Amino acid sequence: MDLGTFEFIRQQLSELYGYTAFANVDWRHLVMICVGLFFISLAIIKHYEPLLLIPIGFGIIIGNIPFDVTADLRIGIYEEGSVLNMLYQGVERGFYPPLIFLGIGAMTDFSSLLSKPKLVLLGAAAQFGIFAAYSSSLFLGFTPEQAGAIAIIGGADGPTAIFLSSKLAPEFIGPIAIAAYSYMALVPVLQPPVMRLLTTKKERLIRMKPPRAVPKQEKILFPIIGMLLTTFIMPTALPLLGMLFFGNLLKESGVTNRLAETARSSLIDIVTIFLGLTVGASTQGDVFITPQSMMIFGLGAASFIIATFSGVLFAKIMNLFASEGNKVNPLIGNSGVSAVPDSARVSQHVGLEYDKTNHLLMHAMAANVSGVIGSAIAAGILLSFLT
Amino acid sequence: MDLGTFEFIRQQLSELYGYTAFANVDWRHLVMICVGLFFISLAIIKHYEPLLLIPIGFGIIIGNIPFDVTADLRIGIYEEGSVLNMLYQGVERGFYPPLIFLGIGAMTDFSSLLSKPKLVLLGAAAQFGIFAAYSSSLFLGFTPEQAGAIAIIGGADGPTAIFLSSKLAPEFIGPIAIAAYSYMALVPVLQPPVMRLLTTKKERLIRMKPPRAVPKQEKILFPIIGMLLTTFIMPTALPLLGMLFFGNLLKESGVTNRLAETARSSLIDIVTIFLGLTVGASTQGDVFITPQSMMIFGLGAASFIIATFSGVLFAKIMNLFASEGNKVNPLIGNSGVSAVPDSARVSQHVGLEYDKTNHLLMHAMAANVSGVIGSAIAAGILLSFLT
Amino acid sequence: MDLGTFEFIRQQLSELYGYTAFANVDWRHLVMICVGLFFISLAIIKHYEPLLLIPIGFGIIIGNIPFDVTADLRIGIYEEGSVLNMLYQGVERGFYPPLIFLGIGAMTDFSSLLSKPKLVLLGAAAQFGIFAAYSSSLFLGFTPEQAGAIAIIGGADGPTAIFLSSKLAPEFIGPIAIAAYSYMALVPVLQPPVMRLLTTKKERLIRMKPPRAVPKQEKILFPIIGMLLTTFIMPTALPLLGMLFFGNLLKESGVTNRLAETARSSLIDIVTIFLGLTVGASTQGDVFITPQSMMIFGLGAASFIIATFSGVLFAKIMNLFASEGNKVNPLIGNSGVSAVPDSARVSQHVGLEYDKTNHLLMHAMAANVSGVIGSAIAAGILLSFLT
Amino acid sequence: MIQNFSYMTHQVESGSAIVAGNTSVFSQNDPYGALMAILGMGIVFLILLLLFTVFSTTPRIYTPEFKVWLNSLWSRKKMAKPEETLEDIKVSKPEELSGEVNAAIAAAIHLYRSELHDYENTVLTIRKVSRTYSPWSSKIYGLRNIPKN
Amino acid sequence: MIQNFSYMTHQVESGSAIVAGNTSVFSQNDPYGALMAILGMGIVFLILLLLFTVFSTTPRIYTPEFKVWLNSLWSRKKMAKPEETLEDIKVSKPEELSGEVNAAIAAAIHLYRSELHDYENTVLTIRKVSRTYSPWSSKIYGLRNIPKN
Amino acid sequence: MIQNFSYMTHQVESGSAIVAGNTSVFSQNDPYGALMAILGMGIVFLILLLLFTVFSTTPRIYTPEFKVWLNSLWSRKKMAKPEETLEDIKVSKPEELSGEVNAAIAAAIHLYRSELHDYENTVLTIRKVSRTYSPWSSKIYGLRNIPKN
Ligand code: NA
Ligand code: NA
Ligand code: NA
Repeated sequence: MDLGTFEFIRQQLSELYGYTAFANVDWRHLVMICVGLFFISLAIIKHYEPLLLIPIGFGIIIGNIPFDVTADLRIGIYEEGSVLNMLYQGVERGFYPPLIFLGIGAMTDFSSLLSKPKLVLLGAAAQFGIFAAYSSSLFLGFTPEQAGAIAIIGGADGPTAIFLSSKLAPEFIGPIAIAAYSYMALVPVLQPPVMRLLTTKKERLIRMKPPRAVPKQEKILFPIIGMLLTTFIMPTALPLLGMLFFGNLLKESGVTNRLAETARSSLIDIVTIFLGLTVGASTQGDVFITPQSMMIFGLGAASFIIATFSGVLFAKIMNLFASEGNKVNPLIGNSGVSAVPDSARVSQHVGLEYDKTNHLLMHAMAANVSGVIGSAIAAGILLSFLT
Repeated sequence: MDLGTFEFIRQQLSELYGYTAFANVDWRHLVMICVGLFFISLAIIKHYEPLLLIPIGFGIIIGNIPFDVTADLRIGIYEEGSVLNMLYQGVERGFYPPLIFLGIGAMTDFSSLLSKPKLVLLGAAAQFGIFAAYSSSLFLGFTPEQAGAIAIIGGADGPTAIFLSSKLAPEFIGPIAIAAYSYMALVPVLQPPVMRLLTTKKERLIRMKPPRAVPKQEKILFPIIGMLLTTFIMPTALPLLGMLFFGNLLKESGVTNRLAETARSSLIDIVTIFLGLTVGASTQGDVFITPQSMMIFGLGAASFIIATFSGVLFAKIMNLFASEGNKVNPLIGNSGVSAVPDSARVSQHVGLEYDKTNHLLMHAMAANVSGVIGSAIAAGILLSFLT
Repeated sequence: MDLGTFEFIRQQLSELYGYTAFANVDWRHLVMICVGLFFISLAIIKHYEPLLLIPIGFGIIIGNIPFDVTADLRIGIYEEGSVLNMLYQGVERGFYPPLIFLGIGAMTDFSSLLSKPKLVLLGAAAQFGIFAAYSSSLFLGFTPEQAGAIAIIGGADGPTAIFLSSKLAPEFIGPIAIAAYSYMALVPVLQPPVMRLLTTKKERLIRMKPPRAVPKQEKILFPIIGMLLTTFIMPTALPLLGMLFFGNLLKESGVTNRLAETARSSLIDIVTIFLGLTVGASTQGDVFITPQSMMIFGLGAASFIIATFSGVLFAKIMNLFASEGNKVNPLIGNSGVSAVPDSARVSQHVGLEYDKTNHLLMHAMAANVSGVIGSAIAAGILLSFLT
Repeated sequence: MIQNFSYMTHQVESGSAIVAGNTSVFSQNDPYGALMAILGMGIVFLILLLLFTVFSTTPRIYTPEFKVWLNSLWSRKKMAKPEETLEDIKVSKPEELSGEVNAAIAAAIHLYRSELHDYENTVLTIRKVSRTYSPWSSKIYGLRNIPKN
Repeated sequence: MIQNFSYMTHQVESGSAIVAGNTSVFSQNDPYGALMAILGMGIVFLILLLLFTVFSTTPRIYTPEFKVWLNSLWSRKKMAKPEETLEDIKVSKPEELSGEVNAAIAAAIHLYRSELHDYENTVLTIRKVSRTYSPWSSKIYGLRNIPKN
Repeated sequence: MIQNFSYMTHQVESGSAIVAGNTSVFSQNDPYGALMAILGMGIVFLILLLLFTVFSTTPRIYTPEFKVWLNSLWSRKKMAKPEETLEDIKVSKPEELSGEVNAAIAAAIHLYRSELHDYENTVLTIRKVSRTYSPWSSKIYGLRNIPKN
């Protein structure tokens, strides 16, 4: 059709306006953009997990720039052919988390655990938060698969949560991932009150023996034996634990330093950038702000706090059976959740408040890396039972 | 069938000869190989944009090794299953350019722009080259979509050109990318004559106030506000500008240095290698040497020169309204095109020719980084209007 | 159905047991796990090619954790949707090997070869092992395509072997890759006896002239001329040799250091990790331990030893035509196989045994890098003839 | 000279209906691209003018008083960050003076380097140290490098 | 309050038969998740207890005598690795003593750094050296960096 | 002993017509692989002989006179590259003499290192410097690192 010039301009401008955010915006976009800004502020001002919160926060902003979803502009994360959608495949198909675990393996030193193997049990106890959250989710009306995916938030492990929800409840990847990473970032806020509540002054002053030196050979054997032991019993933990132990062998073998170095720097950084950005962007307001998301956040927080509870309580239970010099300071019980190294740092900080010379960091790290293994096993169990 | 031994050898040798380049070569392959050699020489001898010209130049050679296209050897860039074809997906589906922008964001310091925000307008003015080329392309008989993709060459931005042509005119990705990168490499040759032509001796000696120091907080706010402001008005610029500002926040936040470092080193390098190589290889002589390609080169050069013109002229216009101490040296007008940092270097070099103590580099950088933003917005506009 | 609680628990536990490795294990899994452990031990204790053997060895363990293949758990490397399967695409579709060659090109210094071009012929002679293995494989009843894929093991080049078998005999990628990498790791064991057997004491003491200094210009010209020369005659060598020479130009051009650095560090490391892990994991016992695999190992070993034979013999033949000062020490003949730099190191070590001041390393390197080119050409020939 | 190459569009994918629709409007109503030029340049200028406006006003908000107030706000929230105030003080004082001189030096170094950079190698100072084994030492490294998980 | 969100499962892929089968068993027989909690915690503890058992016994195997024997075994196989024995001797002696002190220092340094790390830049000492050309020098570099192929 | 495993080809994709065609010719006419060996070795030698020919003649072209001429050509084109001539002069003189010695040293260092390298850690000298803020300083860094755009 042939239009008059002014009519044509008017029409083009109106179409152009139809493309702008102003024509498509919605209160939920604005709420989510504020959430994104809040995450970025937390990271910059409070230094909470910046490597996660900056990508996720900016991702939330990117994902909530309102655009005309009917115009096939291939911008949105849920539109096939968009860049965000391509990068999101790693989340949706669950291959970013194992790569993150590869990098974590290549940077984790398990000798704290090897030197005091009994602390490994704290990493088991803290997983109770997961199963408590599973019950609660069932009670709130979620299906067992959804409940399993939500429950894993209590494992305090972002990649594990993304991996499991991509398998069990892909419709909830967004809120589960955001919840998992938010609470991981809030470890220094959520855990100390629980720790203080459950411990007596005397318990907080318990001094633990310094760990023994772990010979190189044991550190090399650990990823191999650990791998065989865990995955023979729970093969569904293979994608995560296989990669974790593989990365650790690259580190400890002493002959593949360049591979370990790349795994724990470029590779994990690239995956972290893509994972954070797309997890953030997956929170497009119109599909994200729902009653279910709110319930998921509530369940996540509860699960997280219960995990801390059970870690600290179990430490106290262990002390009932321990001889005098071998007591465990229950302030490291919180470190059984797998937020590495944040919860270990919390143990150290809280410990120092009560005794300036009592360094709990290394002992807490033992519980902390056990938590990583424990939560990956718990994910394997849920996967086995619910598929 | 059973053949005699000699007959069999003769037949095998003849078939083998049929596979060699000698049986399949064509003058266009040879021409393109010479172009590839020329690009490599420019890079090594003249130091023009070697990080682009070496991969593109060698890619041109690889793409023009003649082979038997009927034999399904899966060698060629247009044959499914070949390595080149797999790497080419990032060009064809347009996901390399946003990753390049991520890296650029993580290495760009916007404080020159923040300290003299009015220079941002030079980055707008220089985009006139794009729209002039659009008109000319229409006049030469290209469709509006093709015209839009060709016009973006005037933005002097390789990734933007690849991104836009992958969306608007995928049949011209090759020539448009080659033209865009060639002219970016030729900035030191193409711009100085225009700059000298349009300026008076007095103008070339204008001294500009040194920029103020920009506090950290402003540098952190820039990617966030810049993101919201540009993409609310032009959401189609999101894939490029979203990544640019994301990269910049990683850099400026101060708490995600390792991610910024990876984005501006390994990640951008890997993408640069793959992008350059496959853009070069996409110039297979038989599909590349066409009258349209020649027109595209002509239009690109024109567009580029017009962009320089309008940048310098706009600087002179700005001076009409500026008070005495606040005049702009029009030798930085050329930097409004987004060839970073080459056009800024040209401003500095030409400026020093006339006054050995007048350093225009930082002011030119302000215009230059604005040009990056300006050309990405222009790409968004063309995408909005033409899809 | 509604079950009693105990019946339900019993059923769940039994189902869970059905998932564990104990319910699915098979002697072949255990054999392969021992092979994996042996590879890891070789790498750590004997320092044989650790960058290959650690990932492959651990990959073998991961690939042989027994799990319930009927339960669609998406764990196994041959199950679509599993992480291992995604990473395995690079092996199956043959795009990891060219990326490895890119990195090798970016780290290889060809000046030893340039300074003594006649040593290039040793790299040709050693490829005889490939064609001898081809004959033997035909004799043992393999099809010509399978025979070609098996024969390339004699090229002593892991990536080339994977590339060629992904094209000619994808059903044998696993055993061929494992054989190729195993024998490369065993170079220091397999070659010295052959070298001692074929040489006289006098020959082993031959001193070769130190290589001349190679000017920068020649080193830049080499990848360009080498590329044109080899691929014009054998275009099917393009995917491997194109990348090798591209990487080398990035290194030698002197203006693209950052790209060369990334290609020879992060990029090749990431690909090495993924390639090693998935090649290892592709050896799932039940599909791997077959009579054919055993034959492939036998043929590989034979091929490898014949390659060493022909390299050393050809060096002796060259001496028949060389004047007194220009004799070649036949102890570098073994380096014609493309296991870089292991076979060159073997030359140096064995040479030093007989004369503590006779350093053969640089001369051996010339033969060694020629072997890389020679085996890639041989792969191209097999590909041309057999597709 | 006006001909049409659209027959070459051999591999354009998807969304072609929309493309055709909108485009034909453009080809019939804006045959010379003049309107595109006016609208396009208008929007580019509009957005960049907005950027200019915002970022030429922010420094006015960042008065020294505001900065001190903001810092005090932050320091209360965080444990203690004396460096920040220090830095800001450094920032707000002497740069106007030395800027010109710095620029000259900087540019000189830059040009000097960019001309030389491929005739020199950048060498990292690498020092080999024998491993002093301690269960603690490695841990700190481990801790400091864990990016999260 | 008990409702069901399963209608939201809009993109669950593959294996749905199995999922449905097993899950319905669970929803009918374990409506409150109690069995899941017991079984789950049981298995987690089982696996980690096994890990504990294995790695609390290994150090007992690694007696000094065993280590010496193992080293002698290795050294015979390899050319000669005196460093190893040295290291092991160092390891098996003085760490118990200085552990506490080290921990304090380490933790202090760690905390100090983690608080400061974004106000400082980590700068690598980079030294430019002019290329001393030799056909040999570069080769060693090349050799040592070839990861294999 | 001659049997056929082609029934195992369970996942060969595409191009099978050509494969079959050409291959059957080979299996019928070259049952022992002798022709393949002759043709194959012939081509490998042909190509590598060509490489040998080209690169044994290039150094003859690079006579000192030619090099000086080439350098003069380049220097005119570029601004000024005195380093280049210097380097070339260095190159064309003393290497024949010291090559042997260098080789010995190089090899010794190489072997020494390769034997030791996993008992030592390579440590980069890292120096923490407080950020000396200047709007200029960071720019140079930024400029020098922009790979393109
Ligand atoms: Na975890
Ligand atoms: Na640009
Ligand atoms: Na090779």
